[in-house]
Amino acid sequence: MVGGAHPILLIAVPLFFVFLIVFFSSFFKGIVKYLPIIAFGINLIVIYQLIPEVLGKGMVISTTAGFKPPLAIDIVVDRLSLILAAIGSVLGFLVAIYNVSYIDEEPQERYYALFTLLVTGIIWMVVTGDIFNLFVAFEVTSIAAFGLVGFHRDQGAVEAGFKYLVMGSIGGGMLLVGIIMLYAATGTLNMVDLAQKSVHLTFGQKFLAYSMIFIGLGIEGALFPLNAWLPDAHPAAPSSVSAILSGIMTTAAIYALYRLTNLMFDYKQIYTILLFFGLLTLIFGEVSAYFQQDIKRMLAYSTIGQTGLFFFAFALDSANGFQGSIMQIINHSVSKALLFLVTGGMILRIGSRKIEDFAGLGRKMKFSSFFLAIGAFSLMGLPPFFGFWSKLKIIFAALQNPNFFMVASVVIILLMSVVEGAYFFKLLQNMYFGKPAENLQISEAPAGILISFTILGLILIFISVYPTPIINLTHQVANDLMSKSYINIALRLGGL
Amino acid sequence: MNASLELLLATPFIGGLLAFIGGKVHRWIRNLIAIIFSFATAFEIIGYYNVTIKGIVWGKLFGSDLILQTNPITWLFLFIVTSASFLIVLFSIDDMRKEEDELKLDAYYMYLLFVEGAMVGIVLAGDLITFFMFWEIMSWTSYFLIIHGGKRSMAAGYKYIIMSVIGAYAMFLAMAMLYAKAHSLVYTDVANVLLHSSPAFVIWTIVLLAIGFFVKAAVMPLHTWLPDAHSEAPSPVSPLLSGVLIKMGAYGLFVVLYGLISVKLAGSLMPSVFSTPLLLYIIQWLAALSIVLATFLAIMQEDAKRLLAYSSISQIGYVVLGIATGTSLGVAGGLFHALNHAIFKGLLFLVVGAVIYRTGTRNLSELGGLIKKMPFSFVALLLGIIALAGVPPLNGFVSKWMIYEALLQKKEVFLLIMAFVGSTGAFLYVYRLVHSIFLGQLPKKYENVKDVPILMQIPIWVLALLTIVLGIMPGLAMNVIVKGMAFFGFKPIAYNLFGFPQGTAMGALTTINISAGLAIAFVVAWILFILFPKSRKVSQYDNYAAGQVVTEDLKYNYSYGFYMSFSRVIKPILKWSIERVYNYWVEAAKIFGDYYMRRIYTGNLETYNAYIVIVITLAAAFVLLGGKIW
Amino acid sequence: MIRKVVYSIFLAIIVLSLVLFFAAFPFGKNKMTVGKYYIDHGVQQTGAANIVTSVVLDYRGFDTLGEVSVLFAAAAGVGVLLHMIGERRERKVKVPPNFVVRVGSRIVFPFILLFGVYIFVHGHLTPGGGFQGGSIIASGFLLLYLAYPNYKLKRGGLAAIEGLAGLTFVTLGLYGLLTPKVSFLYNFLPMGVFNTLVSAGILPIIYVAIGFKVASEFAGIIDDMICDVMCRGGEK
Amino acid sequence: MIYYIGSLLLIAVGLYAVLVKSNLIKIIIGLNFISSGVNLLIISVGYINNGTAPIFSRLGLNPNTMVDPIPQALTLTAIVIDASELALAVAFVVLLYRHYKTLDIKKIRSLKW
Repeated sequence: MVGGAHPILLIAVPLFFVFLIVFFSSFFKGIVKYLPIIAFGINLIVIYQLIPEVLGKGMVISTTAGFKPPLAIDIVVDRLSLILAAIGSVLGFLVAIYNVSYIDEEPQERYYALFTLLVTGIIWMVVTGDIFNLFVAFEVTSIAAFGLVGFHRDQGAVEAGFKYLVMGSIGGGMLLVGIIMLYAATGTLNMVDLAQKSVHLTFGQKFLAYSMIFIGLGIEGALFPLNAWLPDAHPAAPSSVSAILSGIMTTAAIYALYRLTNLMFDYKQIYTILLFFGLLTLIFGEVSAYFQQDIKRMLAYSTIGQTGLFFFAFALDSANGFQGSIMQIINHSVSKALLFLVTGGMILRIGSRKIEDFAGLGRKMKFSSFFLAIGAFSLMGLPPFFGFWSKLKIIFAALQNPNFFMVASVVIILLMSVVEGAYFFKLLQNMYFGKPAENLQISEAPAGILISFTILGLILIFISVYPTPIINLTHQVANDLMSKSYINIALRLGGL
Repeated sequence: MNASLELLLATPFIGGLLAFIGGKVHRWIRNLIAIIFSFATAFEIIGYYNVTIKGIVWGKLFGSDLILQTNPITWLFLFIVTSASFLIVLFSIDDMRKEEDELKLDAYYMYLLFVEGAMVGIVLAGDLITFFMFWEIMSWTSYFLIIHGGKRSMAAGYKYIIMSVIGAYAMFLAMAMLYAKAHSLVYTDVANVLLHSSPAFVIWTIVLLAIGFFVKAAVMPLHTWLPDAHSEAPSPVSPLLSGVLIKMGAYGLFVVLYGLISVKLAGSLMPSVFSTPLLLYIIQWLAALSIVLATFLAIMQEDAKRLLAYSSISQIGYVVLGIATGTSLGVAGGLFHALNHAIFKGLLFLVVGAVIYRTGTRNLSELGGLIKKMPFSFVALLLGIIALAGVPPLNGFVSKWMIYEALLQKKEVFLLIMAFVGSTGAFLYVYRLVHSIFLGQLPKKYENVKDVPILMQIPIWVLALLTIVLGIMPGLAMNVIVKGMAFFGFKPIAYNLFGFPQGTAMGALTTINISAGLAIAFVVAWILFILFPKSRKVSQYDNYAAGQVVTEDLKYNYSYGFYMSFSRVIKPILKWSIERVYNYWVEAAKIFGDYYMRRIYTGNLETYNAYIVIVITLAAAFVLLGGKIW
Repeated sequence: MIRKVVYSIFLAIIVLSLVLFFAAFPFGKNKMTVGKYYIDHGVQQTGAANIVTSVVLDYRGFDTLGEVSVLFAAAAGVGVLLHMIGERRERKVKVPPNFVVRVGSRIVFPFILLFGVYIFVHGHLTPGGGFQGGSIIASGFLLLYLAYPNYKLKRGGLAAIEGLAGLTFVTLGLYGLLTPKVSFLYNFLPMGVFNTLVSAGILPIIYVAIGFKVASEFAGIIDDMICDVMCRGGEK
Repeated sequence: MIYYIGSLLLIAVGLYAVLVKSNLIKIIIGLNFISSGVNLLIISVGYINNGTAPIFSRLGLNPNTMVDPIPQALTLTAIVIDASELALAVAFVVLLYRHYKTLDIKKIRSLKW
């Protein structure tokens, strides 16, 4: 593997830069804000190198400490992880550019270090092949997120941060209990090894361990009754952080849930229960979003709704469902991050988060409004945007074996899409055709913000008009998940 | 040939983008691009006259081919879409000039062409995914066109888009159910699958698809968006909506009823009434109700565009009524009426738009006496309302005659009576229109009004001419319609250039004779009028009221509450408004949702933690009770 | 009250189910699979006498990197939250520290430092390691804060140490990719003589780095918290 | 077995405190109960009857009686993570008190719906 791509660089390089930020913070503070850009720029190169290898072999494994996987922790990048890691790196890179113009509050060096750590933790969560390492990555992510949510230190931020911390800590504890239950049962922590050794467990034992893990990851992944922290924390955080939280962090937790469910807890009963979680999450997210006055809170609830949608698709337990789910994840990550970035720029300019204050911005901030509209359209699933393809796939997958329950669920999904349309169109028409406040003198967002969301918007447009590669890729991923090739390829490559 | 279907589809979209970019350079470049591309689209369809292309694959999605196809029926709708769009672009150039915000105008032309492209896509679609995709694009692009005109139009547009989305998702559900069965959404595959499906499945499919189409076509009781949206939209957009966009609902209904399933199949699935399958019969009744109720509502309007909007609901009722008859004559009549309605309703909206352009109001009670100031508009409006009322020799007559005839043949007397009532009611409101705008006394503030610029007159005249041409020579349209219907398995009906020859089952109609007779009668009346001038010429302002002299500034107009007595009679019937029912349910849902949202996200950390514990407890209890660990 | 009872019942159900789960894997029974391998081969593979250390730093060294990051995140988070805008005031205490504390701390402080250093330097031989040693050192600084109201840590230097220690860890790990094994955190240095101070390759180096890092981070947290309460100017 | 029950009860007590107590400090203590319970649980999973620490501090120690080193390593990691969470939580409480002048979580409800 010498000269090839090392997935471990995806984590090690940003961590290196985190410590570099700390190191420079005392005597060379000017450079600090550019270091995350370099870090995630390198990450993008690594991802680029990984693409042909992962697509070719199906998986790239990187060992640590020179030992074979069940002994040491391994970093496993298969197609699904690659998608998530790529999204994470791209968002990290773009938001790092965004930060340069956006963050002017002190303590900057700590912000940049925490931000880099947050994104690193997210990428870490999706590439690790060891379940305890997953817990560590989970904690890196959440502790960095706690700090960042409280970054503004105002009343709301602190309250949201504390609530998030309490719930996140409980979640972390429960996740650890679940991991220990698995360890007690199998004596190993490697996911592939676990998957093989856990076959002798009874369903009840697995279910109990799974429910503990589900609590932990479900809290982070914003599944319905466990997601109460999210609508508080996302608006309270700086918009750049909200983009990461909404765009990829919840998704990463959901990814971990997918991975573990698929590897170890592949039972019809579990999937059926997950279906209900998905539906409830969808309903409560979208309905609550409709009533919001605060735009970031609205987007946060919308994140819950979207999470419910792709979780529902996953819980269908079919290749089509998996494919739809992953397509929706891609759509949600890109669009929601785009929305948060754009609204961040707007909030910076108008100094308010109230939706009514966005009136007339369509003329003052043309680029911002344009990309806001595109992101909203894609989230609503209107053609020709990418969200349309993913929603199409999900609905088709749900009705693959039409029975009463599935048709009812699809009706609910479609109704919730209408609700989603209702609040997004309210926002859009207020923004474009609403009457602006008198002598509203604002200019377009600053350069860094503009560049970052323009690139993200162009990516969204590109995958919208040319979705074929992603559809093919997600199709492969769905087949991987269905055939559990994760275990097979890992065994072949890792020589466990 | 194959590539050019895609080209036809792409032309308006490219044009829209170019127009938007061109607008950044200069507004005339933008206008020119818009005109050229809309004309190019209209020009390209000439090549497809009477051409049938079974289907070319333009993409592949989830294992289903994406297909474009064309046949004469498609061509008919293509013709409506592209020519109307071209004329509307022409009309817009001057009409929209008063808009000061150039960015808004750039966006306006872009969306206009996008709507056109989306409608071309709908018509050309050979599978349901393509159809649905362009259907959604049409919805949101036209939404942006509607909300161009201020605060009230925003509310109207909001209602429009929400209802459209609901309708579209009903279609989506049907589509997904079909996909689950057929694993492909190409029309032919779907038709095959439906042939072997259970009756319940077929009926559900039709009902769900029909909901989507009825929302767009504004068939009662799903029409509530239309009066607001049509009246609040900018003047050039209203004819697009009324003339073309709601026809897409009719087209979709036609494709589903006769392309995906056939009357024969439908008949075998459900009981028949008057030799019509029950479902079609219900659709007929809905259409007939639309005709009558919308006519009554139109009669009571004070707003010119709202009046026309209600009239659109009523006229689309004829189209749907005709299409749902299931006989060759009825369907042909419905399709023909779709074309005719596009022409005369487009014409009427454009004339009203021209009046608004000059006077700035569309309130009927404020207008009057414009006949001397805008004579061309008056003549055009006159032609339009004659066509709308279904009076020979203009085009509305022929298509309505065909629909009546079809109903008569099926002995559906009630429906026939309702259709007649609608037609009679139409006289009332169109008279109202022409009287309040052009007759009566001229308000003082409009003394300097003159006819609209030439660029706005051209579309009006083209449409006015078409009403006459198609009225005298319906064979031109029948040519396309009959050939197209053969494609869908209807037996051809006999026709010639001037109507329907004697001796066929449906009776005879020769428009040229009627026109000639009318022309002769008109000339005779004219001569008599000239020869024997009995009456004394009185100035328009020479009038009095209750013995008091009416001064110059006090106008004596019958424009307000025109049909008050009539309104009093029918008001109790119309009190029960479907819109109020919708609003009630929406409000109830909102209160319900708000209540539960507040109960769940209480802000209390203890509650949140309790959720977590409850979930764990449920899992644990599940395991303890039935998980069988031990 | 009902609430409390209900919660108690819920928790009882949870505990009951978990207890029944663990009953299937009895306490005190050997259930090692991978762990056995570590005990059998750890000494020759990593050269550390303390197998826990060889697991923490070598086999599962990547976890430790995460652990360091978590601690760093917490320190930075505390720093973000308790960041002070504007000038720091001199710290004021109500009761000045008495003589015994002042003199005692001066005597004890070097020994605390020494003890901490001892703990982390011998992490691969005896129980203990970077985290434990680091916290001991930080407690020494806490003592200084208690004894001397004027005492202030130089945060710039702390940050430099913190960063440098972290960089050392990551760089050592990254160097593993350049060795023939091509593996992150590969123990590329010679093992040395078993059970002596200089043995186990890179493990002691990492523990020293971690020790410095943990010490500086905890000291930073202590500084942040004390100063937030006591030196905040202006507002209360 | 009693170790399992004890540590699980510790977790339950922690959860109870988090649920019922309204004082912020007590909630944090509850969180700490949870994490201590989990740590004890991890350690008890790795224990072997009559086992010794897995350290070859002198020659002649029998590897077969050594307890599982992995849970110990995991606990080490978990403890540090808990300490980090604790530090952050305390910092949050300081700020919350500054903003709300109260330590009662029931009164800290400005974000809702």
